[in-house]
Amino acid sequence: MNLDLLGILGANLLSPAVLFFVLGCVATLVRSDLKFPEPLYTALTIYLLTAIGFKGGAAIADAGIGRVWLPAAAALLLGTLIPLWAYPILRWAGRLRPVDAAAIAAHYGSVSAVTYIAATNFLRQSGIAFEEYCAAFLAVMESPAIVVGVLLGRILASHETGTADLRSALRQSLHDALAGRSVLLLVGAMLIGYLSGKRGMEATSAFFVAPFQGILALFLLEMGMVAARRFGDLRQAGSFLLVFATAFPVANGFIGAAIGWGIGLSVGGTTLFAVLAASASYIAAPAAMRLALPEANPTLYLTSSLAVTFPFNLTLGLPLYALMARWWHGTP
Amino acid sequence: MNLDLLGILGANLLSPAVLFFVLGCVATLVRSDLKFPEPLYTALTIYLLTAIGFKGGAAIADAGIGRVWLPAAAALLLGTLIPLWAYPILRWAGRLRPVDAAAIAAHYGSVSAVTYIAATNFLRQSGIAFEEYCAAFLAVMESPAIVVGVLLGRILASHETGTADLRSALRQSLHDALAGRSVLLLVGAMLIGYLSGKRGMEATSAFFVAPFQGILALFLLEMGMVAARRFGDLRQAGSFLLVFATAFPVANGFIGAAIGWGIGLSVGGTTLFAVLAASASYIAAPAAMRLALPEANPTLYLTSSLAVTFPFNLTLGLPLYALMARWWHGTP
Amino acid sequence: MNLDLLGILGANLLSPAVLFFVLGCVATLVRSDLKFPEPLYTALTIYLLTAIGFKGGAAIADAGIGRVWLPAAAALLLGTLIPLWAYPILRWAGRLRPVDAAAIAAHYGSVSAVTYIAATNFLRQSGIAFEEYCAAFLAVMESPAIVVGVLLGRILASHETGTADLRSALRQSLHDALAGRSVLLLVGAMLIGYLSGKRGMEATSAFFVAPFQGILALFLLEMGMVAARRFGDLRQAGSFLLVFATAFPVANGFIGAAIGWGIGLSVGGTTLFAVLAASASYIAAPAAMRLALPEANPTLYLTSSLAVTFPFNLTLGLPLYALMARWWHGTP
Amino acid sequence: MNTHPMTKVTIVCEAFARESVLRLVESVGAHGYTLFAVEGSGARGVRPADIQEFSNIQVEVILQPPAAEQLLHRLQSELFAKYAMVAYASEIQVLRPSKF
Amino acid sequence: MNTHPMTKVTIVCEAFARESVLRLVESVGAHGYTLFAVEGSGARGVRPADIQEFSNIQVEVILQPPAAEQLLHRLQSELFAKYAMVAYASEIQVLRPSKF
Amino acid sequence: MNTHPMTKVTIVCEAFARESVLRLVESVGAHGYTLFAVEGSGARGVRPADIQEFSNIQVEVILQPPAAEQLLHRLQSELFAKYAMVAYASEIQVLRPSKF
Ligand SMILES: Nc1ncnc2c1ncn2[C@@H]1O[C@H](COP(=O)(O)O)[C@@H](O)[C@H]1O
Ligand SMILES: Nc1ncnc2c1ncn2[C@@H]1O[C@H](COP(=O)(O)O)[C@@H](O)[C@H]1O
Ligand SMILES: Nc1ncnc2c1ncn2[C@@H]1O[C@H](COP(=O)(O)O)[C@@H](O)[C@H]1O
Ligand code: NA
Ligand code: NA
Ligand code: NA
Repeated sequence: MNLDLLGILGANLLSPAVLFFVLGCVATLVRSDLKFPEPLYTALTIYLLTAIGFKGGAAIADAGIGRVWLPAAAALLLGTLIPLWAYPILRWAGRLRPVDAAAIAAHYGSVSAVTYIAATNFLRQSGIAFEEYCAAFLAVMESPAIVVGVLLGRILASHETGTADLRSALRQSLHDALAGRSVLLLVGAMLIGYLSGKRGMEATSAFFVAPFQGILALFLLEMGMVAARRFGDLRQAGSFLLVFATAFPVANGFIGAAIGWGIGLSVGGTTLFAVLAASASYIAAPAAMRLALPEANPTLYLTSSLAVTFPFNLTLGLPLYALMARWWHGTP
Repeated sequence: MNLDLLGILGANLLSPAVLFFVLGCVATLVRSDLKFPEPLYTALTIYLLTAIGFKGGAAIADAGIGRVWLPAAAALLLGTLIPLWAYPILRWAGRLRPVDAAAIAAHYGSVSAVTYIAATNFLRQSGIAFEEYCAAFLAVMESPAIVVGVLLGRILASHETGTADLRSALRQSLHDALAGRSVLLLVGAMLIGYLSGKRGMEATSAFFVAPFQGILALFLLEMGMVAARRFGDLRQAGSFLLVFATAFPVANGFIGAAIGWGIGLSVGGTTLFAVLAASASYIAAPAAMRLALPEANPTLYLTSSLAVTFPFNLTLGLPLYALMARWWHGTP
Repeated sequence: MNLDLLGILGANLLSPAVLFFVLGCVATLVRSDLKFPEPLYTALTIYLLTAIGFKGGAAIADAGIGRVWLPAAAALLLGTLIPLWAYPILRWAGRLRPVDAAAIAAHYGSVSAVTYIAATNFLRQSGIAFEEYCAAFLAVMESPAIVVGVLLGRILASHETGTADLRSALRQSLHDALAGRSVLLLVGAMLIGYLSGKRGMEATSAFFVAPFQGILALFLLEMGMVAARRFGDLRQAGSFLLVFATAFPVANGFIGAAIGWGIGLSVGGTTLFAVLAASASYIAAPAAMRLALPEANPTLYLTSSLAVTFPFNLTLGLPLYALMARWWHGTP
Repeated sequence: MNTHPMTKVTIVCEAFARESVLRLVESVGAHGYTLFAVEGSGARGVRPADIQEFSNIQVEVILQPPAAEQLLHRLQSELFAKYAMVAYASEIQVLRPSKF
Repeated sequence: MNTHPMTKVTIVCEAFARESVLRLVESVGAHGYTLFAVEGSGARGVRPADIQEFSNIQVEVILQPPAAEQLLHRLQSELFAKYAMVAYASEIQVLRPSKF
Repeated sequence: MNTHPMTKVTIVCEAFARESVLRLVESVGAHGYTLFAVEGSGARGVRPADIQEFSNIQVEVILQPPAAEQLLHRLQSELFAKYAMVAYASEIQVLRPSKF
């Protein structure tokens, strides 16, 4: 089994996606003048979210909603609970301020779409089948933890906040969670994939499916640059956060794998469930925290989610969660 | 036949292209922060115009110019005449100011490339064959109506304008009509498709043909957002314009279908001819009006062409024009 | 053979790539409002460099480094020598200022990635096989001539420069040469193609290979606009430079073909070697000259490389270098 | 020149502050604003402009001097602590004072 | 400071007005201009920057004060009625007055 | 108004000058800068913004008046001859003078 770990680890580390991520890190570290213009970043994001949503929706139509709603509810519940477990660890083991603990907790309960997408890529390259409709779990897991984190931060941390303020902050968070571009694109494309069915898929697969892996690789080049820019803040984050940002995802991944297995997903689907549990948001959650908990220190939550957890999951995490999935399925 | 209408209507409404358009409308209506950066919009436009032109040129090379010039002349003539018919309706039935009537007339005589492209998409999905060289009609129909509209507006509306002014305004409109980016890309790509022939097509079809439908879907997401932003101006446009913006295209579509059938196009080609007659410009014509008839009220012509006619044609119009084409061909 | 020249010349001039370049020139000359937004230009550049590098790296993995290093060393040497040969011609035959002669020499020793890419396109369309790993020669030839040019310009031209200044200018040039975006992307993608091998190629070929030729055509549309903007400066550049900008590439192409044949490349590979020798940089070299030799006149080096040599190579040069390659191989 | 003094308030801030800033601009009675994306560097580090969410915007608002004063003070009291932000006022001359 | 007073005229307008504005700028004798795309909101509604044709531009022109006055007045008389537009002048200090 | 005078130096230059300009800005002690891409036209011709390497940038720096003077003079002596460039100063009012 050890050998097997090395095998899939090597395959992952030598995949174009991960190598382009590393190239992006290198570009930042050698101070290259390579830059992705903002519209290119946005275009790639729109493409990736739309494509993954569309394929997910088509898969739900194929599988029937009946098979999807239970695991989706489990995903939603898990997303809600993770921050409640993260908070005390961060607050008391990490001795972080309440508002910082709440903000970081929100990040780890929420998910990283890019990590999920890289995971589907990894599974495809490794020849492990998975339920394409798992994209639905991605969609339902982005927001709950953010709302919980905002609530935690507001209630436990801020003394100046009245109920009216709390309600308006919650309303804002909820609106952003549902109408925010990532959820809107993901859920919207999912509905479209569901409604337009096989025919829609055939018509657009040369765009939404065929070039997907190459586009993801290019996108990870940019994400490597973005993540590496935060490497300088690692010291500021402190050693507790560094440990937390690798150990906590692994623990969540293990639990996620257990649940995925328990609700009857395949090994591939179980891996994706574990990946969702393990991944930390670094776009939606920071945006929400800046608005709803602006007193929280962005260096702490961005550095841990973007500069530690994301690269960790991308390189070592993915093979590890696949192994966990096999272990729970009893096929190591 | 009614059932058949419902069938192709349903197929159109559930196509990814139309559904993404609807998603774009929803994004604007729920005030999502989703935004297409301007360079992405421009890139998609360049791609769509180039691709449709290139395929059209290759098709002309295939069919021989002999078969194309007559319908192209008919298209050009139709584009010139529509504004002359639209003007009195708008001026006297609609009681619009002369300059506004002229500006709106120009929009409905000109064409919407995106509607045309969506129509080819619709035909392909419905399994209806069409002459790919119809893109040539799109190219010749964009400008004449704009020139006619400017002439109408200048002559009938402005009293302060001398002949020198009129001539310079016309020269500007003609230059913009021929060197403007949409005509330049469309005609240029058409020439390239014509000259580079089969070999050129083979070399580039993985770019110009395969991903086309998916890219169109993504583009319509943006167009949905753009159109929906104008929904708020519907009241300002007034009920006459709302009726005009749906009834006038239907009437033109019916005439266009008759002509398309008369000049010997297939059912698919006839549909496209009807679509060109029915569609209203919302990019080239507004740009020309801002420059040549700046006194005209943009809210009127933009709201009717962009917020009413465009969505109407995209959703209900396309199936309707296909039915009209079948009806003229006696194959309902 | 003459007839043959006409044959491949015609095939090249009627390829989508060249025709789109011509369309771009036309767009600028008729003052069209067509514009490529900067992020689109950057995105296309990133794509083209990454794709060509990736394919090159996969080809090196296939061929074995043993077969690549010797021609790569020859390419590097040639890139270093060309400026030393160009300088005296420019300085004494052309009577240019030392700093201008050095700057232009750097441009002609360095290479144009777009010309190389267009050459692979041309070979593919002409059915001439080539070693895909020639991209490695492209990578090693960009920088040496720039460093040599800066040295020439600093030592021979500037009197005010002390050794410390020279050293810092060199350090800057070297850093920019190695960490500059084009070399970084090209070499990085090459490494990734090498490391991720066949599997990586399969996963991403629908993105990096299939649409390549179409994307190149679109990119050349933009390059046509950019080059044509410089046509107005042709008079300023003077007739000597116009002759130099066509004759010097041809001479270098002939030498390059000889070397390519001498080191055992195929006819296609020999053509590419000749193209690299003949092509002149118009992005990396100007950027380096602005920083390291700001006293040199940009009109001179940009006009000759961008407005003369680049279009010449693209249209007439490519077929010519292919003929030279055949001639050296004794298969005219 | 038949022009009238007016104040332009310029706000450079992280993109996250967009909604909060525009709400404030509206609430002090400004009739419009102009906005564009910028890169920047300041006390809170370098902010490159490649990810919309992590980048900066510059907002320029023309208003009557008293409203400008109010805007600056509310920016200071309500937003300076929360966001990376710089704000300053400059004097300009306009032709149609009633527009602002 | 060895600097010289000059006037900067800033014009925020819809992109459609680009050619008309630049023609005017040239005709009052300006030696240059700087231009960039912006979003904005004003009397004629919100103008987001996603479609080039529907978006705004900001043009900044440095000129001698009398030429600036002329530019502002011609903007007012020739273009204010036709296009969504705001224009204003501000005083700046330059080093090479002969350049403008 | 409880505001403090400060100087804003604006530099419009070709993108190639970016590193040189930012180095200068830092060396005169500025605590930050704001930067964005622009198109332009001037003595060295029209500079459209489609190729990053051939386009213009605008850099805006807020500093204490003496540092602004120094920045302008060093721009003039060290960079004006080498790059297409325009630089000017304007007076602004800030709230937190210690920030600059
Ligand atoms: N001295 C300055 N001059 C010009 N812009 C500045 C200056 N300081 C800060 N900025 C801008 O304001 C943003 C936020 O500043 P800060 O809160 O200091 O990080 C920076 O990213 C810059 O865009
Ligand atoms: N008070 C203001 N402050 C700053 N910019 C403004 C203001 N009013 C209008 N603008 C800008 O000028 C453009 C045209 O203005 P308007 O003609 O009022 O719609 C708007 O889209 C804004 O970009
Ligand atoms: N009079 C001016 N007003 C505004 N911007 C200018 C002016 N002159 C030059 N510029 C800007 O400065 C850049 C460089 O100027 P130059 O060195 O004169 O070519 C131009 O590309 C413009 O963006
Ligand atoms: Na998670
Ligand atoms: Na029409
Ligand atoms: Na060369």
